[in-house]
Amino acid sequence: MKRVRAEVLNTRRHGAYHSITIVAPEVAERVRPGQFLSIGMPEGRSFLLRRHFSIHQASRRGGWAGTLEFIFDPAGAGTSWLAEVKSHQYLDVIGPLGKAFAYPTKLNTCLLVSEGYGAAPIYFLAQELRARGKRVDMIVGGDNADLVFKAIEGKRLSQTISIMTGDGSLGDQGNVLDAFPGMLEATEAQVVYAAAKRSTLRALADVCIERQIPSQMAVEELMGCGIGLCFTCVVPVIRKDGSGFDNLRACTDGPVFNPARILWDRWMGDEPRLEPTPPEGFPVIGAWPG
Amino acid sequence: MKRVRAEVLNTRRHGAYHSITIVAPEVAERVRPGQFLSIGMPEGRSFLLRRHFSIHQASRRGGWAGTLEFIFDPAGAGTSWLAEVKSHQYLDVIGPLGKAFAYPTKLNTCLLVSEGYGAAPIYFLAQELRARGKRVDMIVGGDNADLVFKAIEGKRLSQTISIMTGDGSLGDQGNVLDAFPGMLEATEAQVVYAAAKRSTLRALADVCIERQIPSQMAVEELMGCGIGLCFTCVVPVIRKDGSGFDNLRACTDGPVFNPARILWDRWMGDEPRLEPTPPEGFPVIGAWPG
Amino acid sequence: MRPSVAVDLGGGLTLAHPVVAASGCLGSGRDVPALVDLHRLAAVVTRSLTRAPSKGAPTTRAAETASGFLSWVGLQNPGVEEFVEVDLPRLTRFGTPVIASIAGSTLDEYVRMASWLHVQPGISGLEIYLGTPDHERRGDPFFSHLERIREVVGTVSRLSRVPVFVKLPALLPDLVATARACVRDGAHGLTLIDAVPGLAVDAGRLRSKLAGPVGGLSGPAIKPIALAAVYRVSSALPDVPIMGVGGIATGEDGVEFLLAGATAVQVGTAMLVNPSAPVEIARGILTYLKDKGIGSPAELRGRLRVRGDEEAPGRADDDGMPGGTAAGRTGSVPWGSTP
Amino acid sequence: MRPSVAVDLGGGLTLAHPVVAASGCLGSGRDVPALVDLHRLAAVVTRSLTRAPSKGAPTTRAAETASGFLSWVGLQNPGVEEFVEVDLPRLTRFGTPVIASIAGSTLDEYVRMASWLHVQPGISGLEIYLGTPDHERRGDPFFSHLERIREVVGTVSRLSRVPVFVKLPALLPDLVATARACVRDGAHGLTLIDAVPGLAVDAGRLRSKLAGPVGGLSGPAIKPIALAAVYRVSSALPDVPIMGVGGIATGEDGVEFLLAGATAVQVGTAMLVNPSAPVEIARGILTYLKDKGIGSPAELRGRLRVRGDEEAPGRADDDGMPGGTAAGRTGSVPWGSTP
Ligand SMILES: Cc1cc2nc3c(=O)[nH]c(=O)nc-3n(C[C@H](O)[C@H](O)[C@H](O)COP(=O)(O)OP(=O)(O)OC[C@H]3O[C@@H](n4cnc5c(N)ncnc54)[C@H](O)[C@@H]3O)c2cc1C
Ligand SMILES: Cc1cc2nc3c(=O)[nH]c(=O)nc-3n(C[C@H](O)[C@H](O)[C@H](O)COP(=O)(O)OP(=O)(O)OC[C@H]3O[C@@H](n4cnc5c(N)ncnc54)[C@H](O)[C@@H]3O)c2cc1C
Ligand SMILES: Cc1cc2nc3c(=O)[nH]c(=O)nc-3n(C[C@H](O)[C@H](O)[C@H](O)COP(=O)(O)O)c2cc1C
Ligand SMILES: Cc1cc2nc3c(=O)[nH]c(=O)nc-3n(C[C@H](O)[C@H](O)[C@H](O)COP(=O)(O)O)c2cc1C
Ligand code: FES
Ligand code: FES
Repeated sequence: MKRVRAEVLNTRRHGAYHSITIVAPEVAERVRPGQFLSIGMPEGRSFLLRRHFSIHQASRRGGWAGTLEFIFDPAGAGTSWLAEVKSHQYLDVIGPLGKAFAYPTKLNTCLLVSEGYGAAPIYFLAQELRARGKRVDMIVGGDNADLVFKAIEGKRLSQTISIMTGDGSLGDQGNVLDAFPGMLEATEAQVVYAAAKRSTLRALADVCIERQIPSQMAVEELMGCGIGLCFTCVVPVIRKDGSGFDNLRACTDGPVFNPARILWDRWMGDEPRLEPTPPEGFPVIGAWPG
Repeated sequence: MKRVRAEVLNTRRHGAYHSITIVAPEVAERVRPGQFLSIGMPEGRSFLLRRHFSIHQASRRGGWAGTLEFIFDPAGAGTSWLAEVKSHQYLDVIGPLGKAFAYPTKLNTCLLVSEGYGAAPIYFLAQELRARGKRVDMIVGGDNADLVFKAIEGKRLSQTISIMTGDGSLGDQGNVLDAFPGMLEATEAQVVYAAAKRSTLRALADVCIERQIPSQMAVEELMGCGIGLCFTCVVPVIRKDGSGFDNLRACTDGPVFNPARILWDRWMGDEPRLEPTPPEGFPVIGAWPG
Repeated sequence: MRPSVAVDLGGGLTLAHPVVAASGCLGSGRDVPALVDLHRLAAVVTRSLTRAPSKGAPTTRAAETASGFLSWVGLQNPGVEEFVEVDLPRLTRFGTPVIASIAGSTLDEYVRMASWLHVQPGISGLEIYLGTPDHERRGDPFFSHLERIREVVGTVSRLSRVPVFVKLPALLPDLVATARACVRDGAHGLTLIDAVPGLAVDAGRLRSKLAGPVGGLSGPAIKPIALAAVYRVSSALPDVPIMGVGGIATGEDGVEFLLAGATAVQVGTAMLVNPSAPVEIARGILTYLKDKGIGSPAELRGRLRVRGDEEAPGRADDDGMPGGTAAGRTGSVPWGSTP
Repeated sequence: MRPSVAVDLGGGLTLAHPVVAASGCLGSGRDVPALVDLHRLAAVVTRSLTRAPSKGAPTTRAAETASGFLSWVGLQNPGVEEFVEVDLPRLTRFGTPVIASIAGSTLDEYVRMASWLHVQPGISGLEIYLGTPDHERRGDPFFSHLERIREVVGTVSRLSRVPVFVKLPALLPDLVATARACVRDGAHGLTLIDAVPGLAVDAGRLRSKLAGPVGGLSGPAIKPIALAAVYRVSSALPDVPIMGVGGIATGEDGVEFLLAGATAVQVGTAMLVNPSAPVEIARGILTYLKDKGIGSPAELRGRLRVRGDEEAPGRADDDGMPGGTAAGRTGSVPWGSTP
């Protein structure tokens, strides 16, 4: 974890998404997919907290060596400010942060599921998995074609791909969940990776747990600091020995978790959909295959 | 008093000062020297309050008809933001605000004293006085040459001018007070107008009162609203009948006051220099000559 | 405004919409600038009136703080008599209900002012300001002694033919108990909250930015504090009309207060910065109601959902570890009891 | 840091400079990231420790507000024993004085924790957190009953061989009286202020943004409130060490608190946003002292000049108009008595 004043090399648009590429060799050299960056907000604003973004690309070699790319969809105050940032401006960047996706050693067929900007870390992961000789298939979703991040890149990175849009403006109409069981079967996936909104992750997790398919998912929780200081970003995670749970910090112990160990009902207590807490015998797939 | 979304026509630099010219015909048509504008700050900032600036120019005719110019020296949060404003941006403007300088009807020789950005309303006043056939002489001051606003303009507008800088980098070394008694005598001024910092105004007022020279001075006080709502901008002003004083709002009853009626000690109670309150018989020059 | 944004504050006080001008932020009443669309406000609260004219605080009276405004005007006002003579007729011309805020320095002053005001045509309500020094209690503000609050509120409420609102500060740890006592003693409703005591320092000059050591903090900075106060009191007193105030600047802010339990909202600082804020807020609330298909502001009241309502936060922590719930059981909520 | 920025908190607690990490904002102690330059902090206050481990509040635990941060962590901590075993040794490695914050739910818990902690090598002070629900008083927070504050403070202070600081919230109207009682009962110093109760509403989803109805508001928004609390207490108790906390993010902020009467300052939220904030603040204070030719932070303490000190604000209004001074006489200062 380093903190740097990083120059913006480049800003681009991809559909609804803005992409920013920064020069941060100290950070780039150690980055792995699933890790994220923390960006400081400017002074004099009414919004104080740093904003957090998954790393989409890290170039360690070649002309772009030492650069990092992240993407976002300008929604609130912080991302709207970021959308105005221009090349050659400097950003206050901390990274790399968090635990990355783990690569399987023995298992070989990987199904990667992403929704919206979740594609950012997932495409990075796809590259790394392929570099390790794994088979990668993908489901990529978004509310509409504009919100499907770089579909062509997705196609390039995967053996087979299923693109889902809420309005059917690209690929099939529906969400990534609709495509999930079919793709699981079609690809005979041995491992599932996902980055999507919480309710989607949970539904994916249910399927994975039922079918006993090991999976890793990158979660989001509001982060007061992103570096482990404030304990606001916690996720309730069942202990490996099953003796209870701990509220683990998504910023340091996550954002990638084994979804079988997340106490989803407890964590999602603040979501509109409220269900009874799980029975004691909640299935825990302990050891990660790899 | 109108509120308009005014387009920025032009931004310029004059030494340390930034100048912004806006298109606001509804406001420009009624403006008189001494009046000011209120500029809204952008959203999402930690500074909320509108900022206030004297009107430097109002063009009612010709190619620039309907435009207004104000100047400032970027110091705090709001003026630093304003310094970044570009042509074609829009500003939230309320104006014209406050009471203007009154023009003398019978008296003819006017000495105008300004310090720093105080020159903005004073040059505007000089134009209007000359248009009414008055003789205008000036003392213009600043800490250094950069902080003397458009010295050439000052020279053009006045019969004689004394330029004073703290470091002697332009005109004579010293402040406007040093030049004041001499210029009063040299010009045989019948009326004094001034816009300067509070302590300077007070010292000028002392001389004017002692010599019984009628004067008008534009004061500054922190303004919560600028439009008469909050009563934070008050100045203690002796009643015309001498029966006591009232805390008058600088934004609606000022910013131009007859300094002989200001209870300076009371008003400046928050200044480092603290003096006993004035005796009961504090001289009040009641009627304004004009 | 569509009739559906009307709110009923009870006691005969029906407002065209829920957005009221807060006390102290509308000039003197006699010269409200046209930029503030007086006839489109739901109601106005006057600056707090004292029995005799008051010149208020020395200057400097204000400072800007992070997302806040710190001010000490010291209740400059023309006094209740001149107000009735000069300001009130001009205010009532607009047909907007006027709520008179009264600030006494003795019980007797409150009584005299209330008696004088409540019968004036055009006065639709009274708001009791309790921040003035109580000359019968060594200058402590009235709100610092519950029995004094009760004397003032009880006496004024008994005599008034218009509804009486009591304005309370957030910094009472027994806020709910105080609110309950006010209502028991006859107050019709509550206004929550007054500006919060604050100090701004000019480090360069080694002095307080204001002429005194303290001012009242207002604006967006205090919105969460005001919301918490409204929520606490309205949860305990769901039938009592509450005007929420503190940092409201947008329609969404207004909705937040209604959800937290306010019947109507007041706008102060935002109006200083944007004189048409109240009208914009009212419009924003209307848009929200339309979008959500909710029939009236009253239906928003107290509809705030809180995770703790469904699942006691305490239980979330209770996994059998001894003492692990010390903080969790009632959630380490940093406020006083709500008897 | 030059030796001249050192401050003496008394009780043997001398700090290299006046900037301390506030409670709850430094992770768990066992894994403070290197970005926070631990060995360059003057001291650290631990997260508030409970007797047994606590899992804290459910999520969502935080929300952003205007210039503020609203959070409800619910005192997640490993419990005092695991803290001593695991966290403390790693914290003390840096040579930085450690002040342990304790949060009991009974008097007995405070006593046990204090007894256990005050003798641990590396513990230089205790800070009593009073926001936990008092299980012997129906779950009211300890600070809501003066006699409970006194019991806890008195007992802990008597047994502790390290200086004891009491952390008080700003929302006590009798803040000065409470502070005085704490000191009379043996507290060495005070920490002012705790986060201020606040609520954030998600209007779109009609719910509280946090998992509970209330969180603690921190950050620049509350700075004026914290400054006022420090000023009031230090004016009444000029000899008592005070650690000021609330919204401090820059060296200038730090100077403001010292001028208002703090002996040292604590930094919470600013550190979350800028992990080197404490070091930058210390450096800023040093620069200020150099620029002003002031010898030490202690010389700033209480040097705040206020117009009211020189000329009573009341008199400024007294021009013979009857009652005109009602508000002016004690300046309508919106706070409680300072007995
Ligand atoms: C590990 C991690 C990786 C992320 N990666 C990406 C990414 O690659 N691209 C992207 O667009 N977004 C990503 N997000 C979400 C991103 O942090 C939010 O979109 C962003 O903070 C919103 O800021 P705002 O100013 O637009 O919203 P505001 O509404 O102004 O935010 C207010 C507060 O809420 C927080 N917040 C708002 N939305 C979210 C969210 N979805 N998750 C967490 N906190 C939130 C903000 O950080 C801020 O503290 C990621 C979040 C996390 C935790
Ligand atoms: C009637 C009037 C006319 C003015 N004309 C001019 C002008 O022509 N050119 C110019 O540069 N300045 C002028 N000023 C001063 C100008 O308003 C301040 O320079 C400006 O508000 C400072 O804003 P800031 O964001 O830079 O400072 P900050 O320090 O961020 O301001 C903080 C707060 O203090 C107020 N404030 C700061 N300095 C002053 C000041 N000197 N007077 C009043 N309020 C202040 C601000 O308005 C704001 O509310 C005028 C002020 C008044 C009242
Ligand atoms: C300049 C100013 C003057 C005020 N004067 C009064 C007053 O006379 N009486 C009163 O009850 N409240 C007064 N207040 C407090 C407001 O009515 C309101 O409670 C507070 O400002 C919080 O709301 P806001 O954030 O919308 O401003 C005043 C506030 C300001 C900013
Ligand atoms: C995330 C977070 C956790 C906190 N936890 C504690 C705590 O455990 N004990 C405590 O006394 N104060 C706690 N506080 C309050 C701070 O110590 C401090 O009093 C408050 O945040 C104001 O300071 P600031 O504005 O610098 O953050 C916490 C604050 C934050 C933001
Ligand atoms: S965001 Fe602060 S601990 Fe994770
Ligand atoms: S600035 Fe608000 S009344 Fe003058």
